[in-house]
Amino acid sequence: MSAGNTAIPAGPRPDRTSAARWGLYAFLAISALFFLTPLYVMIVTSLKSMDEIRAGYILQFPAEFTVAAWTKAWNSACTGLNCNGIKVGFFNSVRILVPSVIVSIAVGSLTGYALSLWRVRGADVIFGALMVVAFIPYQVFIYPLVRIFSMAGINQTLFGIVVIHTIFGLPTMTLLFRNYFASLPPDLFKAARVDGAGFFQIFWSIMLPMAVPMIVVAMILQVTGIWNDFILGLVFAGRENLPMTVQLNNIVNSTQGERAYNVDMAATMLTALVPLAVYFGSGRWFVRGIAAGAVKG
Amino acid sequence: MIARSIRVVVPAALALAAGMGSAGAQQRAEVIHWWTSGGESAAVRVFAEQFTKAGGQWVDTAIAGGANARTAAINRTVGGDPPTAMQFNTGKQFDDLVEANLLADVDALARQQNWKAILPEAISAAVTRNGKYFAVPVNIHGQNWIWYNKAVLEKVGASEPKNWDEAIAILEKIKAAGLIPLAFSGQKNWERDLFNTVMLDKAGPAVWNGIYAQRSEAAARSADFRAAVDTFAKLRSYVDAGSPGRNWNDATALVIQGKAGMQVMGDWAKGEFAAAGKTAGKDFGCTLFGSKGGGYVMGGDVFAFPKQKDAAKSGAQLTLAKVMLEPDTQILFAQKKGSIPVRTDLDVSSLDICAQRASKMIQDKSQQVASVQMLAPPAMNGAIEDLVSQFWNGNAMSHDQFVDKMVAILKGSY
Amino acid sequence: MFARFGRFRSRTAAWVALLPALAIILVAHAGSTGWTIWMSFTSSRMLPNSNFVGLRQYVTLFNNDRWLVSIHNLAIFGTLMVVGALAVGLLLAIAIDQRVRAENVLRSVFLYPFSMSFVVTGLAWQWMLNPTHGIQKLVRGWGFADFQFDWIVRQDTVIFTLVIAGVWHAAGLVMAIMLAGLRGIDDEIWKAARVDGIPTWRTYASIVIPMLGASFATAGILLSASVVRLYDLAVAMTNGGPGLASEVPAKFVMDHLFERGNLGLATAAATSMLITVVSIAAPLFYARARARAQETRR
Amino acid sequence: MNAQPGVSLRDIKIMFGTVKVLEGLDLEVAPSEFLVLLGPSGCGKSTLLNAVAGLVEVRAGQIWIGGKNVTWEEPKDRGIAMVFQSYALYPRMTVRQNMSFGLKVAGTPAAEIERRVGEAAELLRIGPLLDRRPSELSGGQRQRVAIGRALVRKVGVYLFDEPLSNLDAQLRAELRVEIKRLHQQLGATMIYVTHDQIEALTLADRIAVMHSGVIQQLDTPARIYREPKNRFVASFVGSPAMNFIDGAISTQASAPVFEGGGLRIPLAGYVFAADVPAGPATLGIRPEHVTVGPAPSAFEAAVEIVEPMGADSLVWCRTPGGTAFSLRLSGEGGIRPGDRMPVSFPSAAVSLFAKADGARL
Repeated sequence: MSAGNTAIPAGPRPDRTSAARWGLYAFLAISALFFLTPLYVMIVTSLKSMDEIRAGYILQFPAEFTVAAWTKAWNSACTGLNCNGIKVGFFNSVRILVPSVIVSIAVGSLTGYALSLWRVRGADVIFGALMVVAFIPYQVFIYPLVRIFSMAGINQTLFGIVVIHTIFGLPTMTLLFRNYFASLPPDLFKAARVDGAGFFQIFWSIMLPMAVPMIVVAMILQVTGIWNDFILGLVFAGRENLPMTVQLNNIVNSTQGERAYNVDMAATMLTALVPLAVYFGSGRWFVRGIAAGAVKG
Repeated sequence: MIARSIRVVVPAALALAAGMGSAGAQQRAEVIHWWTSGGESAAVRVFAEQFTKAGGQWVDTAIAGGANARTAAINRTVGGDPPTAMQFNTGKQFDDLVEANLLADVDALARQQNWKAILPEAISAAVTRNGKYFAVPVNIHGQNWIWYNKAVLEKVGASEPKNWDEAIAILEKIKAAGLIPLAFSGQKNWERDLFNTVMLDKAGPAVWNGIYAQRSEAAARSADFRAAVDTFAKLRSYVDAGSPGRNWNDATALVIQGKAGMQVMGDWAKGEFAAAGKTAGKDFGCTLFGSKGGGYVMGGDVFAFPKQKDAAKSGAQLTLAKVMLEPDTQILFAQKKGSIPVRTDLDVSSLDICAQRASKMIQDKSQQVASVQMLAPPAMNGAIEDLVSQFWNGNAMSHDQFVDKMVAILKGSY
Repeated sequence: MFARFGRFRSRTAAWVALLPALAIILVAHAGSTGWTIWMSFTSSRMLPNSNFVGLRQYVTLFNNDRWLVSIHNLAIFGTLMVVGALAVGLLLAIAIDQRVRAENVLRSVFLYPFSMSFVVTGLAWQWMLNPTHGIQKLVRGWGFADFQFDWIVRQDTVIFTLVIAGVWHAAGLVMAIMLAGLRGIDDEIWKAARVDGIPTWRTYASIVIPMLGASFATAGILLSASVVRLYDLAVAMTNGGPGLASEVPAKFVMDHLFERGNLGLATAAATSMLITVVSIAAPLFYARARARAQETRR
Repeated sequence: MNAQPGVSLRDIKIMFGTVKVLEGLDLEVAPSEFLVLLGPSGCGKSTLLNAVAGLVEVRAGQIWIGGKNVTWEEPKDRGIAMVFQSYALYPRMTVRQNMSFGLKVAGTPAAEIERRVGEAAELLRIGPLLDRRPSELSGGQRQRVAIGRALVRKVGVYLFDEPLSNLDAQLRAELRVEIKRLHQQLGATMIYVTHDQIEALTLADRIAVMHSGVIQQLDTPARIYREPKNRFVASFVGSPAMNFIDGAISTQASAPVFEGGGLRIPLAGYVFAADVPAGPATLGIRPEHVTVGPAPSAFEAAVEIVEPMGADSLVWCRTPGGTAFSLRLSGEGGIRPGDRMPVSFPSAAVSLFAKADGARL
């Protein structure tokens, strides 16, 4: 958010205060309203008491502010026997997130690099297979993967969940990096070959430093995806490593128990803080990174 | 795990709260269940505390949503790292695990405690496979309760209805008074429960068992079943526009606030009334319809025990099963959960009047009705759920078509 | 490595680097897919078995009302949501590209929904759209007593509410992709258009938007993938209802896989989805790969 | 590395997918030679250069450098260095890092790298730029750095892939001289790809003119210019371009005569490659070879356009038959459109091509 008010670059199209300009701002304002309303509903609900929520005025401003729901969600909401709120899973989520993001981006970028710049035989087939996978509901993979993982002895481990996120991140990550590397001037790659750099040297010294904007995009996508994941963490991470979303689900999704919507909403907002921070903090990088490659090829 | 087991023994209660820590000598049981809300947590705490008293150590793995919890538990069992105990709904959900030889039986304990005598017959059957007990039932939830706001009924000059015909007359009056007659949560499972509630009253246990247990075409084509369909269709005009997709507890809130007259829901709805400070018999009433005999649809929960490599864990499983069925545990648990004890031989005077009424009912064998989860596999129940939902929402399907489609499901490979 | 076969040695390194990806594709992706297809020919229920039943699951599947309705719903949802998200995203990108104030804030506002999971934003949407306490109630409270906005509870309109929430979720991403494409367009194009006296909207419509082909392709692929996998949104907002009016194929697969313990039927449904995707995607990919090959020769 | 290596391409075949780019191509580059591959875009010259570098695989044939078969060697093992049209500087590295990257990869000691980079920087006068990033350099500076990066490799063969095409005219001329100077100083073998015939003529020891994947003519610049082997070479080399007049050769008279464009040009001074062929032919003559002034074979040309070019002027005229041609006049000459003047095509300076296949007669 630091860049919220930076100066607008002087461009070729000067500011015209005209009807069109007003229309433009009106359009943007209405759109912003549309996009923010659900967030508003969630925040407002989290600040109300349950009685007020039951009264049913969803869009109304709270008559009486209370942050009780937030403290309860973080500290003391019960999920089963544990009444420590969702903070319990926070560090588990971090422990899953960091290696998963790093490994999945590493494998994805390396694969994209090998498929784009090195004309390996069958590159199109490999890439096509990955793209098809991107369309399969990943839930159907869960059962066979459980069997494969338990045969490999990595079921219910931190390592296992990192591998899982790498598996499911591979199509998108490969797509991003392949398109990016393919859009670079081919002479650069040739020059490095003539300079005698090998496969990994070119990757590490030339390509990866150039791909920083793309890495940022990949990071944003993976951080959100992995942080928000629930079912994979639940099935593969193991009891000791259950991510924060499992606690969130425990709070918001009980079938027969009573529901405290204010706590639900607060818990959701708390869980979403990490991806939200990533988005608000790096929105500019995101567009720049996409501009750097995802829209080419 | 190994590092964990050499940890120093910590005071059990503390270990309990933290959900970790262990000791070799202690019986350690990891239990996967889906009781995560406030009331449910309080109930499961009863089990944990009783187990601790018995010298065990409860390791809690709570995962909200039955399907989520079962997915995790089954995948862990298949993957070779089973929990000590896992929750199922009383019924057929663990059939495949028994067939795959992944569950340990508790037959010895059952004989010793004479489960056959103390459990209702349907419940006993629901946990028995191939003549052996494979799970311990822990509670009974009535699925076909009718809850009503006493003040609303008084206002329209009505008293507690005895069957659906009376109820519909009252609903009509409430409608005339400008209130929502039937508080409804339009999600598939509640739509099915509403239909079942109507069907039990209109068609009786014979058709009920005919449909769900025997898959009988004759039952589906019977006049009684047809009457149930007709009555069910009538109820469409007593729900409000906001009902589709609504959560059940929001529907209960309408009854609590006096915005709606009545609701059909399982006995877990009591938790919502209690949370709002309402008392059964004073602020709200509860009743059951069973014009043709059977009146109480018994659902509930069981715990099953995956086979263990470690003998110590098998010991913990036995202790757990024993503790869960002990009279004290049963009563305490039912109080918190809103259910009734699974044993028929207990003093239930400490429970609320609705629970007392239910407990009295299941003393009479003819009033016991097995829930559809006990009678039919999940796939068939699911298909019926889809059908009922399709029928309930919109008038596109004729009553004849509904019957035909029901027959097709019964004959199908679900 | 074998000069005779015309391969450079350095290409071995490329294959080494591809090993993790190949292992994932062969073991995880292909293995699981193969298993899924095999399961669809068995009578598996909650746990897999090898009891071959031929096409029985497919017969059941294509006689199942809910599956047929799901496909129909997905077609409507997919078309509207892809078109809607592309249109809204493009409009937002164009609007933001006019050197507006607070660009960074606006961009984040449009992008944030993508960072949140539907598990609870779905609930917020459900509330807002619910006629008895959402927008309809609000507007009626302002004095418009006849205002109607009850799409979410009506079978014939509920799918549009999923589209609205879907567009809300994805339009920001489309905007980012489109904005990137717009920023990549040569300034001289704009100069030329201005010199020629072409109005701004016309320049966009006739010159700039046709140049955003790659942006449309990227956004289109991402959106289509999320359409086919649509699950969370339907569960959180409507749970498939009212009736079957917002059921979708991925939810059919999920429900039968877990809740209903019907592995055979679930995998038959998943296999049908897979075949559909492949039969649509394969010709496209082939055409693209060929076009690319033509391009690279010089 | 005293004796410079030669480069030998034998029966090269290159395909892209199913598309044939080159086939059966042979080319010998002598040690220390400066060979230019000249041709329009798409003729396969860059592909050929990439094949020499090892950046494109050959489907058949052999590549020898310095007496060694390098057909399947890695680029780095071929003893070559290369300069690219787009400079191909590594954007995240400084100039110094760019120049030393290849040596570092090869494990050259730091002191040696330092020395070579310094040398090259001095040679190319880019010393002050060493710590800048490529994005901070002008186009000319970037290309100097790219050349510097090739120089530090100290190899026997340098490959240039249209290195000056992205530069403006003045810088191009400046760097052209620079490259020529480098060739003289280093004495290395150089292969240079361009579509600019001025570069080719000024730099090359020999030029290989390529068209559609085939070498049309391989010769010294002078001979290429004067005795183009076919109509394509004639038209592609030379600026302003050669004039062409369609007609026929008649052998009925005592000496052969070209008739076309309303002209009769006796070919007494023309050296035919073989027997004098009668029949349809094209006559080519370069503008500077057209003579102005009374002569036996002179004809009257009508002036249409005058293009002053500083030192001389290009005058566009028409033959009596109406065929347009240009001629070069030194000075301004005071010629105006509409003037008429006697002009002749000296037969010793013309080229004749067969109408059918464009081959030189």
